[in-house]
Amino acid sequence: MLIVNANVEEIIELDNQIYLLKIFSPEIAGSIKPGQFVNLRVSESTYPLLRRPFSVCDVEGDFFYIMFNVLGEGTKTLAHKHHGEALDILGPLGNGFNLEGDFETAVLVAGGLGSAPFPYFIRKINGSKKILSFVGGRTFREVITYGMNNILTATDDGSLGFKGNVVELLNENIEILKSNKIKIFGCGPTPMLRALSEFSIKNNFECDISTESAMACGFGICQGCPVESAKDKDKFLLVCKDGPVFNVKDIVL
Amino acid sequence: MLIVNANVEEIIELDNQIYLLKIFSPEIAGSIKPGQFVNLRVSESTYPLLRRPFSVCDVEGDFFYIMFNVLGEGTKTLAHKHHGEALDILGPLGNGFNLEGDFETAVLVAGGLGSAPFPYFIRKINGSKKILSFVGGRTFREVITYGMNNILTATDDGSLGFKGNVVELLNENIEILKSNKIKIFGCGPTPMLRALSEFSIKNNFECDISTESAMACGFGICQGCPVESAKDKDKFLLVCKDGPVFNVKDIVL
Amino acid sequence: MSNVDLSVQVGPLKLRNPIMLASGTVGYGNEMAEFIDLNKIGGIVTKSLSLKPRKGNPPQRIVETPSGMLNAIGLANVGVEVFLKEKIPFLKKYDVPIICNIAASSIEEYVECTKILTEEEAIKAFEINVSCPNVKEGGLQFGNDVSAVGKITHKIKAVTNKPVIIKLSPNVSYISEFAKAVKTEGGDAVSAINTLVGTAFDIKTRRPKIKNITGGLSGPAIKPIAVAKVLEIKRNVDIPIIGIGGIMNWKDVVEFMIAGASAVELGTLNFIDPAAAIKIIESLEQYCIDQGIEKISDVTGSFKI
Amino acid sequence: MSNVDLSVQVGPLKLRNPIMLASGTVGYGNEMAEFIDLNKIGGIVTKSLSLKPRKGNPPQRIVETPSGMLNAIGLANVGVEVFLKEKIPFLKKYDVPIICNIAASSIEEYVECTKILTEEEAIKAFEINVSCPNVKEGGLQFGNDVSAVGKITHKIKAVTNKPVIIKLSPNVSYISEFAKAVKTEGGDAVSAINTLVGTAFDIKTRRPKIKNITGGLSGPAIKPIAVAKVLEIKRNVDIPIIGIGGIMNWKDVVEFMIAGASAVELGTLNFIDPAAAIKIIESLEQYCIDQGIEKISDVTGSFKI
Ligand SMILES: Cc1cc2nc3c(=O)[nH]c(=O)nc-3n(C[C@H](O)[C@H](O)[C@H](O)COP(=O)(O)OP(=O)(O)OC[C@H]3O[C@@H](n4cnc5c(N)ncnc54)[C@H](O)[C@@H]3O)c2cc1C
Ligand SMILES: Cc1cc2nc3c(=O)[nH]c(=O)nc-3n(C[C@H](O)[C@H](O)[C@H](O)COP(=O)(O)OP(=O)(O)OC[C@H]3O[C@@H](n4cnc5c(N)ncnc54)[C@H](O)[C@@H]3O)c2cc1C
Ligand SMILES: Cc1cc2nc3c(=O)[nH]c(=O)nc-3n(C[C@H](O)[C@H](O)[C@H](O)COP(=O)(O)O)c2cc1C
Ligand SMILES: Cc1cc2nc3c(=O)[nH]c(=O)nc-3n(C[C@H](O)[C@H](O)[C@H](O)COP(=O)(O)O)c2cc1C
Ligand code: FES
Ligand code: FES
Repeated sequence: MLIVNANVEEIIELDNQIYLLKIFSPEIAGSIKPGQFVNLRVSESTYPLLRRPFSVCDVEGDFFYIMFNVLGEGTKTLAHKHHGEALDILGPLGNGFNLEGDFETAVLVAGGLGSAPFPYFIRKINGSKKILSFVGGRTFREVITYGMNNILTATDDGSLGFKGNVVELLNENIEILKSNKIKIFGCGPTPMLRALSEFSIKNNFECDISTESAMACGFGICQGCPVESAKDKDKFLLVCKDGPVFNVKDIVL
Repeated sequence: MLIVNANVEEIIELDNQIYLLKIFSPEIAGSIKPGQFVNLRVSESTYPLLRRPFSVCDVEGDFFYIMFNVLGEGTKTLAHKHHGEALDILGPLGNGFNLEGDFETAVLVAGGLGSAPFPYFIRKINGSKKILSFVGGRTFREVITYGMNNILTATDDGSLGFKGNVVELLNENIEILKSNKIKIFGCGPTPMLRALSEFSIKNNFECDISTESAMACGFGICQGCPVESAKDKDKFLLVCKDGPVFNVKDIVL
Repeated sequence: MSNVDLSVQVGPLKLRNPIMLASGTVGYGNEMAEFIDLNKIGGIVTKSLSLKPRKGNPPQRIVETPSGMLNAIGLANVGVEVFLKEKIPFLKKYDVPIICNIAASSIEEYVECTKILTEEEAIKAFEINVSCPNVKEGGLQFGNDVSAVGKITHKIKAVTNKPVIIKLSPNVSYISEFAKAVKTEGGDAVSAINTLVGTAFDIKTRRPKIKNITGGLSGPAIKPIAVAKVLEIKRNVDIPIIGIGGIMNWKDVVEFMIAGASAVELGTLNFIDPAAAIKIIESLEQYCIDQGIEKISDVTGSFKI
Repeated sequence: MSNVDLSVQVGPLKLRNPIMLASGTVGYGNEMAEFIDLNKIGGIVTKSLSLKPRKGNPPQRIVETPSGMLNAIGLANVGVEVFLKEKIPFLKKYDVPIICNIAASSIEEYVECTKILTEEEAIKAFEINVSCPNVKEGGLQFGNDVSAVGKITHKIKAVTNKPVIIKLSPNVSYISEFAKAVKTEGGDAVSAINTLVGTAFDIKTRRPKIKNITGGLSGPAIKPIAVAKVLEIKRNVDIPIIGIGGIMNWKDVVEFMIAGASAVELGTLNFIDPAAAIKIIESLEQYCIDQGIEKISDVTGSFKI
């Protein structure tokens, strides 16, 4: 956990108004793990006031990437960054995906911008496991497959791939899943994660999901990011510190 | 009085961290008078919240310039503008210098950034009157002579020209002033304007000064910019609407 | 032309849409008319008027703060007489409800102002400013004294048939108690909120940046507080509310209406974008179309908790 | 090494410098220790403790607002027992004054917590949070009831010899009346301010963005209000004040001290820049050198009006 003064290398606009921000920071690039995140100060002014959390999307040498779309003032400011600008970064934060364990195929399940952490995930796995990706979105415009491979797609409106949500698509392919030693890794909107949890638990698949929450600090001091624990009803877990990645058996969404 | 969506053409850094912002706006360039000002929205965010007032420094065709240095968040944001950026401008505001009247020489008196309105003033006078400029600052670094001519300088520390303030320098040259049909035009910090008022009234010189005030609106609705009237003790004048240029006989600083 | 009904009722006062311009942030309308068509606005609230002209506080009167501003204008105004003679003729050229805001130093002065102004038929309602830091009774501000607010409401209602809106101070423990007193004494509506007491010091001179020492905080910084005050009133008292405080765009207007406001006033925003009111009215209409809302008044108090 | 004396007294409590870390914004110190050397800080105020552990409110607990944030954490904390067993050993490794913040649901609980904690010699003072919206007595919040605040002060003073600081609510008409009650009942200092009640609605769902409906507003948005409250206390009551609210840098600290604060607490800033406290302490020293100030405590209440 460090505060580093990094530099913007480049801002790259993908299709569908998705941006990649390439950042020079040997400290972060050298230490961050797939599924961990950074908390960026997007401006020195008091608006936006709080840092903004982003998953690490990929790492290349001394550089790392985040992937985002423009939602509000914070991401708008980020999208206007240019080469050489200083960027105040807090990270690496959170726990990352658990890549240990006895599986042969990593089944990646992404909804919308939930694809963000997977390019780095795939790079780290580096051929040691097989990859199977299920990517969903409401329409084809929201299906983000950047940096992923072995992809099946689903859209709510059927404009690309399977018509339905991405968990229904998993269900369609349940035989393939069952005939392999798999672990599922999911990232996306909460309703999708909820459905994925049920699906995994029902079918007895190991499954890690990367969750989101409003955050003030990102490192455990504000108590702003609670998530219900499956094991201890008397206290909440914290998304920023105990997560953002949880085994589906550990939390109630 | 208009709200126009203008475009930044260029930001030019002069010496001493003084900036010129060149703005494309046929509406403003075509209608503004020397001594009038514009009220700029420096950002769409709520910080800075209020517009920032700046004198028109010069006009060239469809472009106009403002001159500023970096004081706080507003001017810092402005200094980072680049070509093509949109700029929301309210103007022309205020009354401008009174160039009518029976004088042959315009004596310009500027302290620090008080030089800002004079390049355009000189351009408009366009040889119809003689110009004599007195420019002061605390040190040589603060003496700004951009776009002025026929210049005598004064510095508090004597690092350039006359050692003393600019009104003392006027006093040194009182004979020249008295032997010409002059009108004085002053712009600068309030203490300087106060001294200039006394000097002008004592010597019976016609004198217009451009004043400043904290402002919220810039066009007369907030009542935030009062200045004591010399004629009517029962009400304040407004710097933004009744000024910013006043004849020294009309106000008490 | 859409079929959306943007009109709202604030008690007996009918407005063509919920967007009013707040007292002290539109002068007497003439400057604003250069930027917008006043005929399209829901209502204009004049700068607070007192019986006699007031010069107001000496400078510095305003200072910017993070996402807000402090002001201590000191109720500078032309007085009731000059207002009727010189200011209202301009406003009468427009078809826009004029709400006259009154600020006074004694209950008698409130009553006297109302008596004079109620004769002018162009004035459609009164907004009574009991929340200005300059107005004191026995050392306490009216706005912080429930019984004084009740008394003022009662006495003013006795001298006018026009709707009386009491503008409440947020600088109190329970604003809903004040709204209750207004209702009990026959007031037609409340507006909330006026500015919050704040200050700022110049660290070099160690003097307050504002000559009056303290000023009133307005702007987006106070919006969360203002929305909470509107909600508090809505949940406790059955009285129409005009929401005020930090509105910057149509979304903020919808937020205030959800929390319980029947209409809203734009304040500080007028300084930043004098054309904002029109843009907001247009956006509200679009919002209603998009959401299938037939009458915008259905949004008032529609929060789900 | 300069000769500047940064140390301050808050009543009987001596601090090496005026920079404290505010309750609820530093946890129990361990995360912060990764960013700053706690030995350099003026004091650490722990997250509010209650007798029993509290789970706190369900999500969503926070939302950003213009230059501010709302929170409704709901006093999630480990409780007095776990604090003494698991949390304080870490803090004891440092040479930093520990101020224990207590929040309770009844006067008895306040007293009980104080009794237990006062035994722990590492605890140098108590800050009593009477201003949390979750704490009610007869339907009213303690923080809005002068006599309750007086009573709590009195009863707590009776069970501890350590300095007792009462943390005041800004959601009242006259905060200085509360400070007066604290002084009368033997309290050693007040801290001002806690957060202001605010809310925000999601205009799509029409639900409050915060599950608890309302939350507490903090951050630079509230600074002008906080400075005004400190000034109000300073001008009316002779009691040491700890200034809190929206501090973002050393200039804000100086502003609070000019207005009357003997020390300050950094809150929301810790989330944005957990290393800020150290930078501020260094800048304050430089400020004193530049201004020829020998003792920073001379700045307290040095306003010129
Ligand atoms: C651990 C973690 C990792 C994240 N990783 C990524 C990532 O890799 N790429 C990415 O684009 N985003 C990611 N996010 C979400 C990202 O932080 C938010 O999109 C961002 O903070 C929005 O900031 P803003 O100022 O643009 O929007 P705001 O002005 O804060 O909000 C604008 C709108 O977006 C909504 N919004 C805000 N935050 C979220 C959120 N977390 N999820 C959904 N809607 C939200 C708000 O309710 C509002 O309607 C992550 C969040 C967390 C907690
Ligand atoms: C009619 C008018 C014309 C002006 N013309 C020019 C111009 O041509 N060029 C130019 O550079 N400036 C001009 N100014 C001043 C300019 O508006 C301010 O410098 C600017 O608003 C500062 O904004 P900021 O956000 O950078 O600073 P803020 O954050 O607002 O302030 C930073 C610091 O500067 C001080 N400050 C703020 N405003 C002023 C001011 N008006 N005078 C002196 N100190 C101030 C503040 O007290 C503070 O200490 C003019 C002002 C007026 C009223
Ligand atoms: C410069 C200024 C002057 C004001 N003058 C008055 C006034 O004369 N009477 C009044 O009732 N309110 C006055 N107000 C308060 C506003 O009407 C409004 O209640 C407040 O500013 C909050 O709204 P806002 O945040 O949208 O500005 C004034 C506000 C400002 C900023
Ligand atoms: C997330 C959060 C949690 C807080 N928890 C507490 C608390 O447990 N007890 C308390 O007395 N104050 C609590 N506060 C209030 C702060 O200590 C402080 O008074 C307030 O935030 C104003 O200061 P700031 O603007 O610098 O944040 C909390 C504030 C925040 C933002
Ligand atoms: S974001 Fe602050 S504790 Fe998780
Ligand atoms: S700045 Fe608003 S009246 Fe002059």
